[in-house]
Amino acid sequence: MSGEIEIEIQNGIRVRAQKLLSLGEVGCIIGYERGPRGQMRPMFVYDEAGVERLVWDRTCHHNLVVYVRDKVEAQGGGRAGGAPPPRVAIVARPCDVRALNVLIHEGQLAREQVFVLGIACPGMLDGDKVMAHCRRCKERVPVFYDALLGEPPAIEAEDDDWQDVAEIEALSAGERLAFWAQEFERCIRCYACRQACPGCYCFECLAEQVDPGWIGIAHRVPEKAFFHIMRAFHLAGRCVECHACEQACPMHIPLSLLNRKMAREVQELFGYTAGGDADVPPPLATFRRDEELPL
Amino acid sequence: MDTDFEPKIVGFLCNWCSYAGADMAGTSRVRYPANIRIIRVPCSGRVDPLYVLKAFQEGADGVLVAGCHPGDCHYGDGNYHARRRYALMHRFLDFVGIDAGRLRIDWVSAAEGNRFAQVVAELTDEVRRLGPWQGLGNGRASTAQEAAQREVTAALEGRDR
Amino acid sequence: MKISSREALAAWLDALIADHILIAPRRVEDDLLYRPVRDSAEIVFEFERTALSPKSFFFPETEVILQVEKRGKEVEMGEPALAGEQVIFGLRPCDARGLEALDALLIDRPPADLYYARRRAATALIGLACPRLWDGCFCTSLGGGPDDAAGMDVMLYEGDTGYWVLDISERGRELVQGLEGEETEGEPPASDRSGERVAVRPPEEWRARFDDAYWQRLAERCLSCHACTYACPTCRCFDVRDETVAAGPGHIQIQRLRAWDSCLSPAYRRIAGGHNPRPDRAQRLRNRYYCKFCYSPLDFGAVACVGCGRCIDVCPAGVDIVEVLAGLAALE
Amino acid sequence: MSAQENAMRPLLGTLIGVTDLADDIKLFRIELNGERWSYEPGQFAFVSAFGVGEAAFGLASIPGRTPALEFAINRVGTVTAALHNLEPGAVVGVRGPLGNSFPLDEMRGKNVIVLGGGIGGAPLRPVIHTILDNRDEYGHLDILWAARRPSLLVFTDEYEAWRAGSDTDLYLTVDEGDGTWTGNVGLITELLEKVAPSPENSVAVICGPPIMIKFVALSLQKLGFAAEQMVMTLEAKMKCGIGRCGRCNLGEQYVCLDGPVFGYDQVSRFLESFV
Repeated sequence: MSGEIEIEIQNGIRVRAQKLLSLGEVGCIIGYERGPRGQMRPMFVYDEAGVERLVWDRTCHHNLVVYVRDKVEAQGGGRAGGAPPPRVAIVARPCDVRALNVLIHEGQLAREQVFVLGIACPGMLDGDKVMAHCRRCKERVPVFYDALLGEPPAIEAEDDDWQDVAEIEALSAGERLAFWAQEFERCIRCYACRQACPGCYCFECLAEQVDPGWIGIAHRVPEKAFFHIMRAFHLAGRCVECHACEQACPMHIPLSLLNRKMAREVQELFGYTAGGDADVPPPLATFRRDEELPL
Repeated sequence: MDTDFEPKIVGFLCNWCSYAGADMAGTSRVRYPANIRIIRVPCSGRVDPLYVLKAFQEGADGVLVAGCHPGDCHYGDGNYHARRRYALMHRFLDFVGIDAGRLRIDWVSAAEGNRFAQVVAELTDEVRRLGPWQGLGNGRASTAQEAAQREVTAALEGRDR
Repeated sequence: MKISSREALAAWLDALIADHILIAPRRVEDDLLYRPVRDSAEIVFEFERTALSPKSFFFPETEVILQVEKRGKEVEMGEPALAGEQVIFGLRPCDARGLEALDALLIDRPPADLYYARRRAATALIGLACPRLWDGCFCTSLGGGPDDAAGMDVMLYEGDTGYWVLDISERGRELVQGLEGEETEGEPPASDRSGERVAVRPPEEWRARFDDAYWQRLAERCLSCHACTYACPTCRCFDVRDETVAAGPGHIQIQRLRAWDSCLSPAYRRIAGGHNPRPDRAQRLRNRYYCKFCYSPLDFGAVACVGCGRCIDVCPAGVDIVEVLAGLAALE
Repeated sequence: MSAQENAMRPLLGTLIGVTDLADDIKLFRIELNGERWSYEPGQFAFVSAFGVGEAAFGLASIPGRTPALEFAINRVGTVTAALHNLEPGAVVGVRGPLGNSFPLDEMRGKNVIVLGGGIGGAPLRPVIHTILDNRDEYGHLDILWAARRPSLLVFTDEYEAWRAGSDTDLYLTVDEGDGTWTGNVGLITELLEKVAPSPENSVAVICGPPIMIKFVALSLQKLGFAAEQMVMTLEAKMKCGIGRCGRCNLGEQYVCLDGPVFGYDQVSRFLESFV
């Protein structure tokens, strides 16, 4: 059954892409292709001849939103006077679209610059299992799209018992410190997590800032821990839980656990979920005078 | 517990209220633990969580962030932002192993010299109880190889005995 | 030559641990990595390739290159001592060739890099032949091979009846004296050399293609992370900075650190003041390939890629070096 | 261990003098404690501010004239800021001399046009002085000296001595004048085209920001200078100075090993622009 859905979505992408390119509605389609070793990878189509290479299945893990700003920029950015803003099309799952919302809210992108080929998402696969965060996902259809590919699947979302977060919370502070030290020890400071994250778009990351030098150049556990903690904090209320960081990590560090903890606290303290609406400011960009917050 | 342990506390105090509160404590001869190292900042809203983390990175055993009471911010709403930020940061730092007791967010006005002394005393006591902070990375100021090597050496020494 | 059983090999390795730092493929959570081991039972004998190259045992991701202590105007400087003799077990032929590429740059061209050179001198290499090329391997395209013993002190080939032990260097001969085995005639089993092959173009052709739009296209999906450069057995770019370890009145203790850096990083070439001669992702990715396939042959006479395939494994965006080389070769 | 055994180990030196050269630019005079080394105009060295790091600077002193090594340092980054905060008497590290030097021997008998932009003038100072000290051995000397603003002109206290050299002309220009500036205003390329030195038996020596080098070279070509008549010293981010850290490569060449002095014929062969 899964295969049929995938083919339907893939065909939908191709049909739409073909039309968009032939009508000149977008300058570029950001989608997926099958790499030389069979793995799915990001791909950029500029002409109708390339449309046939567009594919989709439930292992297309990359959050392509990370490429959007560059491609819009390459089409001439928003700068061309009077001309309609350049547009790119992007294949996007519900979580990816929420990342677009984050960028739109932050003024990095205008809604009309993207044509969203939204996926009615059946959940992503790791091997032959649906990934845990996808099983919990309640959002099968993106919050906005220009075309919807596939039928909204009737999938009952699993209840989120936050078991993974609770397991860590059940440890003592010392044990938690040791747990993360062990995980971050494997980190090679390659920044793949940051680079794969649509929310990490700073011109200069504090990890590379020299003056002031917040982190230092060493690849040691304290520096690596500092980086990951700060990154999670910078994503507070902004992380859409697409898991692109964890997918990108060559050392298989459970990075999304950090983001999930943050997401839960954001939900609990501020009743907010990231990327739901581009007009609603994220919790750390706003406040309520009368709120009672545990400090 | 290490009875000689004197915690190092870094205090980020807002210029308008809490720093003045500390001043008030001083001029009114209210005693408070000398463990705190004060950094004056314009506003509690200026205290980037980066500063707090950096303080822990550089060896602080505890951190205090203090500003004007909600409603009294010199700049209008800086402390409201700080309140949100640290409500979240507090829980998150605890999750990565920085015991919640090591970080305190509080409001101290310019008139509250006694309260300032009390906040510092409570935090110092709590941190003293928690013991020295091991540092991010659980004291593993090493590369993966160095750490693995140390483990191996320790294990081998154990085996010889 | 002798043939040793797995048990004999394990006993020998356990004995080596007494006076060496033994480094071998070990499982660390989900990854297979070269790591120090305390017991041969931790060693993984059957594997394809480790996630990262063993270069960090010669050129660590971070090392103290100078310790400086300043008291008033008195300054004392020194280099930290070396940890001890190392043995790496289970080195693949490609990784030994990777060390040769690093040797060319860090030892053979004077002045030799003290830190690398002394670790290299203090390390014995025990190779383990690959029975065949794994997915993503292309060593045979670069003059290597799955059973190539070049650069090893000892080379092991797994056969039906045990491991064939070939001692290559004097150091290797001494090492294997303690290894029990049965003397035998004949040749160790040859590995299957079939598999991926790709044409590697000579430097002149690379030069001619420098401005080709190919590089722009290729770099589109590159995320500009450092994964390929850190997994690579021959990448060696580094950064240097001082860190203060302790300070008091009139007294300061400093470490000068050297740490891995990557030419793919936007900050890599950016100078104080902001100017960046290599601001585009495509320029940086291109530099990585040119460094290996064009500049290294021109400077050292050999390509600085050994075909280990790790960069393919770790790339989060699916950039594939074999495809890159094939694509270049196919350009008109 | 000695600096001979470890190329990453600096020698210790003492800061014996710091003088202001221009806005945020100071001249540092450093004497090595004990060991001495000789160097040629154009070479560079790393100076360490212990606790922050080291950075590479062209040697601005005139070999043989003073035992001190001189560096003109602009406060732009962490190392330069730390150096700017030092007082005379401070201990610093010096690692060098590194790189190649200006072909002063080959330049003998020729007219020399020295083109310096901003702090880029620093490594050219020993070239000017070597020519002035051996005036008979070289032809006409034109010095074209530029800065963005008058307050950024370096070595102003030496201009008189330069002008006094026989068969020597000094031309100054600034991109932007100020209330007191009565001299030439305009880019160094405009000045160059005005002065219009003849390429006949001449060699041009250039140092400045990359963008200036690029356009000066174009102007010189317009005046008829061939590639081999242009010599330039380039700057790049460096961490080792010995061809290891990888940062300063321009194609297969390294600014630190194959330079910093390059002929324009070499530069134009680079696979990558240095701008």
